[in-house]
Amino acid sequence: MRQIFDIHGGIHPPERKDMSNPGWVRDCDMPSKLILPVTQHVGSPARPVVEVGDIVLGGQMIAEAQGPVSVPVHAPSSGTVTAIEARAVPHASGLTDTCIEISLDGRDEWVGFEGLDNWRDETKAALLERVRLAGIAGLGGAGFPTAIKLASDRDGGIHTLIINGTECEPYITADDTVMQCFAQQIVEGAEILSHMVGAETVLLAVEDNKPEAVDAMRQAAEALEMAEVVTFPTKYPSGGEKQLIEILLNAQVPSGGIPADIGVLCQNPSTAIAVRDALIDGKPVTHRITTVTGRSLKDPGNRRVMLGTPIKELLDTAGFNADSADRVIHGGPMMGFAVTDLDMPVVKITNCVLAPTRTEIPPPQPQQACIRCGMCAEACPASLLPQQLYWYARAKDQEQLERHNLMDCIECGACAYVCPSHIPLVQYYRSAKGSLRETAKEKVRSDNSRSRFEARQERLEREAAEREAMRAARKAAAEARAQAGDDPVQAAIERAKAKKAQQEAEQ
Amino acid sequence: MRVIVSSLVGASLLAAFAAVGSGLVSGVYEQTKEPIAAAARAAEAKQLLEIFPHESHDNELIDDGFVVDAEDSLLALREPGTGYRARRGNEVTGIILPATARDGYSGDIRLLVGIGRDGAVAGVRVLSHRETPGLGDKIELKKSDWVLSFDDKTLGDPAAEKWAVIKDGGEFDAFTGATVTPRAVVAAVKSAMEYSKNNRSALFEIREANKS
Amino acid sequence: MSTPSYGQITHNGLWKNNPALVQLLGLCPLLAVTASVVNALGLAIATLFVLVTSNLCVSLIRNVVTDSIRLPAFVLIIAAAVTGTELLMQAYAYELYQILGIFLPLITTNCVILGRADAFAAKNPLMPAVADGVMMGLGFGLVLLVLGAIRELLGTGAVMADMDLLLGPMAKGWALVVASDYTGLLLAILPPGAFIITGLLIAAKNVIDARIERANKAHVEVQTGSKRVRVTGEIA
Amino acid sequence: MSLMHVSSPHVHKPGSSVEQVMKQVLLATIPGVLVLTWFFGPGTIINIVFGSALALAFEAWALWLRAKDYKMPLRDHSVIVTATLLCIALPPYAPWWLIAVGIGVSVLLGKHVFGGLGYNPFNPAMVGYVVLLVSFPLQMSSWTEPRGIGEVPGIVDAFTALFAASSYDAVTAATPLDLFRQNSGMLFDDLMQSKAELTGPIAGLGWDWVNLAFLAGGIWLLRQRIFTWHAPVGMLAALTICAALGYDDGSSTGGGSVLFHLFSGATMFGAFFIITDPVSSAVSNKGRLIFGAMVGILVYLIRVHGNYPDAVAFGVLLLNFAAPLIDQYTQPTVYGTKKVEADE
Amino acid sequence: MLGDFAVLLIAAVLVNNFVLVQFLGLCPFMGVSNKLDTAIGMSAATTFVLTLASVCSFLTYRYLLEPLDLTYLRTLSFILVIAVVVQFTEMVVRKTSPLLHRVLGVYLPLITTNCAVLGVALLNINQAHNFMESLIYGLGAALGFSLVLVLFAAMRERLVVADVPEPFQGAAIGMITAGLASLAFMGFAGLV
Amino acid sequence: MLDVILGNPILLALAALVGMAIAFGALLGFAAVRFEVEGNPLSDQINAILPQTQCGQCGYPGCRPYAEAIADGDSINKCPPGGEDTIQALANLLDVEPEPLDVEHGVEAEPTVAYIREDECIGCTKCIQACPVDAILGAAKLMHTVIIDECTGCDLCVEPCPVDCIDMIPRKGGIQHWYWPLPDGKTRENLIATDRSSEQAAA
Ligand SMILES: Cc1cc2nc3c(=O)[nH]c(=O)nc-3n(C[C@H](O)[C@H](O)[C@H](O)COP(=O)(O)O)c2cc1C
Ligand SMILES: Cc1cc2nc3c(=O)[nH]c(=O)nc-3n(C[C@H](O)[C@H](O)[C@H](O)COP(=O)(O)O)c2cc1C
Ligand SMILES: Cc1cc2nc3c(=O)[nH]c(=O)nc-3n(C[C@H](O)[C@H](O)[C@H](O)COP(=O)(O)O)c2cc1C
Ligand SMILES: Cc1cc2nc3c(=O)[nH]c(=O)nc-3n(C[C@H](O)[C@H](O)[C@H](O)CO)c2cc1C
Ligand code: SF4
Ligand code: SF4
Ligand code: SF4
Ligand code: SF4
Ligand code: FES
Repeated sequence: MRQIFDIHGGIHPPERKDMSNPGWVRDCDMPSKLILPVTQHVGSPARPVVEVGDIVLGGQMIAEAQGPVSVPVHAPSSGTVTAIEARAVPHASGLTDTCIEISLDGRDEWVGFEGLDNWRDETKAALLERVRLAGIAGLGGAGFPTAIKLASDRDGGIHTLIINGTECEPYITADDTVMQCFAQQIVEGAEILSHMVGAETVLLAVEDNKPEAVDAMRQAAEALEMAEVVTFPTKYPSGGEKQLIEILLNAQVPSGGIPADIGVLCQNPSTAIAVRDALIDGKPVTHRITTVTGRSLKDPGNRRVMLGTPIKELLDTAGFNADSADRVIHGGPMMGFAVTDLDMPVVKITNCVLAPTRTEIPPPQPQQACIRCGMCAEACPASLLPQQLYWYARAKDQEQLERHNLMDCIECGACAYVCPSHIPLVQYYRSAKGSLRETAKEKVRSDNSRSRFEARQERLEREAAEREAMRAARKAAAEARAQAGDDPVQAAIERAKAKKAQQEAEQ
Repeated sequence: MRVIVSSLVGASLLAAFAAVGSGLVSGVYEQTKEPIAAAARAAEAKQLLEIFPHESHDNELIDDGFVVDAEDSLLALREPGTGYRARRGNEVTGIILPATARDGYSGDIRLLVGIGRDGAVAGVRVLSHRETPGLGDKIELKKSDWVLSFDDKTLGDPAAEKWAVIKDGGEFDAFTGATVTPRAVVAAVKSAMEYSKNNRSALFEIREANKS
Repeated sequence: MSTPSYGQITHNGLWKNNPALVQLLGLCPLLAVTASVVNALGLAIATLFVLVTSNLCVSLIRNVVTDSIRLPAFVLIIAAAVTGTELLMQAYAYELYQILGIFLPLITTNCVILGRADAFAAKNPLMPAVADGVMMGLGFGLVLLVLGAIRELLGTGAVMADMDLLLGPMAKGWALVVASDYTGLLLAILPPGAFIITGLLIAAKNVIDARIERANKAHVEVQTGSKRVRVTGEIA
Repeated sequence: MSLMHVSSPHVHKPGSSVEQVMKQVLLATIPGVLVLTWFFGPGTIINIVFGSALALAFEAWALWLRAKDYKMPLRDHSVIVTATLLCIALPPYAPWWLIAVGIGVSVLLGKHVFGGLGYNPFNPAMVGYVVLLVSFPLQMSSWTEPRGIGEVPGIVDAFTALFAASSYDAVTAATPLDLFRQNSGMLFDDLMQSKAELTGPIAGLGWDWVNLAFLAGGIWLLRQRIFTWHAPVGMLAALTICAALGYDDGSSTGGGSVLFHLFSGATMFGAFFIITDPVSSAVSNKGRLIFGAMVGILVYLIRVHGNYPDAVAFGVLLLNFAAPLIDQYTQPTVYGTKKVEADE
Repeated sequence: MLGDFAVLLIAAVLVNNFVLVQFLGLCPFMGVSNKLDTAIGMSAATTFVLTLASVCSFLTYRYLLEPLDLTYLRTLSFILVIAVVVQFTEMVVRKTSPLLHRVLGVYLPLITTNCAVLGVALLNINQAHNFMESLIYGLGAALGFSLVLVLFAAMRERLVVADVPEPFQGAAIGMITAGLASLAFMGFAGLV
Repeated sequence: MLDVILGNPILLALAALVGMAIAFGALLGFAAVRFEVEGNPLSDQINAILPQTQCGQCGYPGCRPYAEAIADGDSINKCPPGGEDTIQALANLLDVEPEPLDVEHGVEAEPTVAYIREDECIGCTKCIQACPVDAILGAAKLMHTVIIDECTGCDLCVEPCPVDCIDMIPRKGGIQHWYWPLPDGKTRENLIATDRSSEQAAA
């Protein structure tokens, strides 16, 4: 058995995972239309390559990656593009963003895929290109383009690949289900991933509250020698990659760094499957397994959903009772965001749609003053001082926020969970982080403006000086001509040159 | 060059102000010299005069001081102090002794103890103390007339064992909740009385020559 | 800087820019000697006198001093005035002189005085400078007295005890016993009380100011953006 | 259906509220209060009841003045904790006005001028206590004799003491710390034998039991995770070390024994109920350790060398004043920053 | 000997703290305590000036005024010495550390009118300190000032976010906080 | 001479103080020259805080002149593009009380960038001359374009344009720039429990 380690803080919220019956997947009914945002990942938006009226097939690329940190979008089924416009997208802001709407024809016709028979023979660059073209962005929740992650090579390379099957958030059982149903594919994916980054160890990390998933993974892992299934006690947020790394390896990702800095790569089981499908079958990401749960639903469970399916249709297939709910959460109850528009679609990062009843997850209690009890600090997995961060966020004291390592907050919400004063701490941190980032951006901008302004001032002065010199030269030339000497023009030019040189020297 | 000019200008201007300022001040000083001296003497004599009022003597108490050295454990002085004599004609009618009570609640309590020729207390005053305001500070005449309770007491009346606060079986009052301070003062006055008794001849029978 | 009117000077000194409550200058004597009215009055008079004298002198010489010796020169003037006052008080109110202790010579460093010398007298003609001195002195003195009265009352249950120290025997009976059987709130006359009561006074002033402001909330139209200049000059 | 736009997390720990925390603190004082009642009679309980009522009234008034909602803050019980802790520290049978002034100062000057719950930099109960101590030293040092239930004043006496003008003089006696402070020239052991008040099993009649009871309540709070061990352990350890270093086999000028310091006066009460006030102490665990230790050192110094018989209140206020600076320099090592430092 | 100095130092820093117990140097204490960094700068400047002034004025008194019997001119000459020391310091700081200079702003010249400086000079005379004692006393006074200034500044940074009632915001709450700190310092009474 | 001085207390006092004064005056006069400083490096630090929009709303031709004015004691509340945040930062740097923005210089607004409607542009180059940071590309008679990343949003180019083809459009917006606002206690969800008035407002 591998030794495991403990992390600071952490909490034990009620799990409520049985509700969605892990281990069983059903296909979601085909919706009448799909709404596909061009940004379903971290990075720059993809650029639509179809136009309204175009007919598309399943698996066809409808938006291409734009810039290095970006991934393409593919149509999950066949139909007609009926709109390319701003729609509500799954994002904490509740704002709209460009989406491609496809009215499905119900025939579900697909383009042909071409898999790799022997991916071991390909170069790493070719494999990465395939991962990129398949539109894979982390399916664990963050949505970071996987190709970039696989490509980032730090000194020393990657020695350990972690497949993050922790799933520490309450309610969600998508990864649990994936691990029970597709353990073999996960291990295949892990093998590919470890081959791509050159890892020697593959750790399949599962929390000890998923015994079936552990069994399934153990069995599948026998096929891969360097793979090992590791279990560890249930505690939120063990699934955060930094925390998981500490639990498994007793090492910490340096502040501001990424796991690759210490030779670790962390991927979600679904991401591993997506990579496997992209290489072996040549299939892009068009569907995902999503937990649909909460007491407002008659029939909760895990569904295989087409990306772009409006959340409302997904909920309706599960028997949604809108009257008993006053919020619907995209993601889990700890880190997910509240949905403000049920028309927003399921996207690559949608691992869960949670529709609790009002009594199940009551509305937030009124916020009271912080009594500095320190319970938040006891719960914080990053060993931060949440109460100080809160204090300085209110004071907008950026210096102190940086000094107190605000940027190392992983927004897990453990602090807000335990806070007896019901303070929405995480919102304070998100806001403060946003303004910190903005300040940094503005700083770059204003430094740039300053140098351009000063360059321009200098140029204007120089031009003025030159004009002045020219005028003086003309005048001198005229005078010289009046005096009528030999070759007065030449003399005047000499004088003007001398003067100009002098003026420049003075500057 | 600039340095020199600047320095010279600075120096001369400042000097001018200093001259005017100090000139004015020393003018005032010369004018007030005498009133100040008088006022200072009067202030110093005031407490002594409270113990021995003008009527009781014909000398200037403040000019009739003598040195009491710190050796004697009865007075418990930390450093040599000054005592005073009141006299009428050639007779010493009373003395004022400095005394210190070292076991007050916080820090030393410095006292003046006036003793008449008849051996009775003529008056006790507190010069300085650091007792708690509101508790021990009632030994100040300003706050309470407790110190007057020593007046006319002698070493025999009350008897030696009665020179104590009531709580300890004596006959002096203590303040509610603050026994320590009066206890210390009573003991110090008693010791001063004893000192006076022990040195009676030296204190009361002094020839003109030893004066001052 | 244009010379303000006498009305402005008065309003400034007594209320709007009160040295003690608003500028927070001269705090040390303000807190140290206000345990009783008599101390406060003694210091108030001394400060007023010094303030007027120094403003007068500084205004007189304001065009003579060079920058490098400005401060020492002003300070010298003030110190001379203070020493004079000190000597006079020593001669004619000796006991009070003893009570005020080092806070009498410390008037020299009362920031109000140097502050006014530097900020006002050095920039204004004689009469306004003197007026400023009087008003600032009064404003400061008033706060001293109020603070002294409050502290004495809370601490001892009486006000104006021992006025004879300053005003001679005729003031002996002036003490006003408000509550005779009163267990003094000693805090008021101890250092912490000085701070706290001053804080409460400032808060009280803020409350009054807020009331006044609400009462005459005359709306002044300001034109937004009216002071913009062109950065890039004339466009050809 | 209206959809809420709120930030995560969406769930909250069941039953975790300020009210709950404060209730537990109140519960934890019960053993101590019972022992106090056993030895001194019902004075303390009456103080607490009277004080809490006043405190609620003051709090409501302050909130009303500040145009705040007064229902919620009144329900959070924090002001009752303040009142209870202050009243435990007051001598039993204190006159009503003493309690009123103390509570008024605590709630208004200690808490509401700074903005109320959570904003006060100084411990309100201790502000009230110290203001009373310097203003009314007489009333504040009038502790009754610890006699044991049956011999102590009854309820009627207690009410008389509260509202009749005279304080309960007849039975007042110096506390062990008073006697210790005034010890003039007695060997420590002799001192401990000299007076009835001092002949308890450890540190004076009654007082050791009082301290043990507060210790028990404190340990329960610790187990309830209301606070961490750092501040109390810091204080007790520092006090122990100081007392051990200062103990010279009980000479007349020495500092008194370790047990004497640990179990007399307000040591345990202070260590578990006062310096643990979350609002006014340091925030990090390291900071709280330092906070506690400094209080311990100050308590020892002031008890042995200072003017006041007990010093928990002063020690706490002094460290309250220092807490923000302590916070500046005692941040815990954040995840991911340790390695980096080691590299540099 | 060394013990005496230690006692003098502790007395000056804690028991008779210049600011909170003796009421000296309050203006900069209230004025320059909004930010910890500034307070630290001010502390350094004051410590330097105070110690130097304490010693210089002692020398002036002992070797100039006393021999000439001009002790009544002490205020005048001390303030002159102090003003010059401060002014000189100011010029040097302006040249060497512009930020410190701007940050201390009006306060460097105001150190002249910081009564702690003249106060320490006068108290040295009142308490008949010798040269070493003057030095220690000046240093102690300055350290006491710096200690409470820095603590107070850290606390005021915290008070910025507190929900202080409107009329109390700013100077009033500062005064009250200082009052409570002064209350706490009463605990040191009698320590030495 | 010496006798006379020593004999007369007033003269003695005069002499002593004048002596001191001369010495000190000389020292200060010397120092005034020796430690003279030119310029004020502080203005660099102030300039670093100003937003560099170079719009002139402060009443100075550009940010640096205003920075210099602040270093010389001008008030810190005259820069509308910087808004409250800049005022706060300046107040922190200079350790003064922050004041509200002086509306006579303008009001704080969303940052914008210039956008030239290219089909209307006649290529007169006036906007190029007006732009303080050379953010407009183009030559005479050719259509001009704004380099969005360089444009500070000062709007100085808008007025000179003879055909009004320049629009100022918001620079931020959309989900790329969005972040959570601070909980403000105004919405029911973020109600601050202790605020009576806001609860009534919400009810
Ligand atoms: C702004 C940003 C930049 C990142 N840059 C890299 C990178 O250069 N290389 C890499 O492998 N991962 C990078 N990541 C991905 C992180 O290492 C991490 O895997 C991802 O954020 C998902 O983790 P989480 O869900 O725990 O946040 C980046 C993530 C973010 C948000
Ligand atoms: C608090 C927290 C909890 C997380 N829990 C999980 C989890 O249970 N499973 C998971 O795959 N990713 C989880 N993540 C995301 C991981 O940190 C990381 O982004 C992910 O494993 C990277 O894999 P991917 O790029 O394949 O999505 C969590 C992140 C945070 C901040
Ligand atoms: C803060 C404080 C200050 C005290 N100050 C004094 C004091 O100055 N003088 C004094 O005699 N007792 C003082 N006491 C009281 C003593 O500690 C002790 O209680 C008292 O002397 C016992 O006297 P009793 O027998 O009159 O009750 C003070 C007590 C406290 C708590
Ligand atoms: C463990 C604990 C200890 C407390 N101790 C005190 C205390 O010593 N004094 C006090 O006034 N309030 C105390 N409180 C209550 C509360 O924190 C106090 O009312 C706030 O300081 C008021 O803002 C305590 C609360 C807790 C949870
Ligand atoms: S848990 Fe809440 S109340 Fe406690 S310290 Fe943290 S933020 Fe403050
Ligand atoms: S949200 Fe941030 S501060 Fe809160 S517990 Fe998680 S990491 Fe710590
Ligand atoms: S108003 Fe405009 S020019 Fe002036 S400082 Fe601000 S951005 Fe710069
Ligand atoms: S393009 Fe226009 S708005 Fe943008 S910086 Fe240039 S002049 Fe200003
Ligand atoms: S009056 Fe003392 S520093 Fe201003």
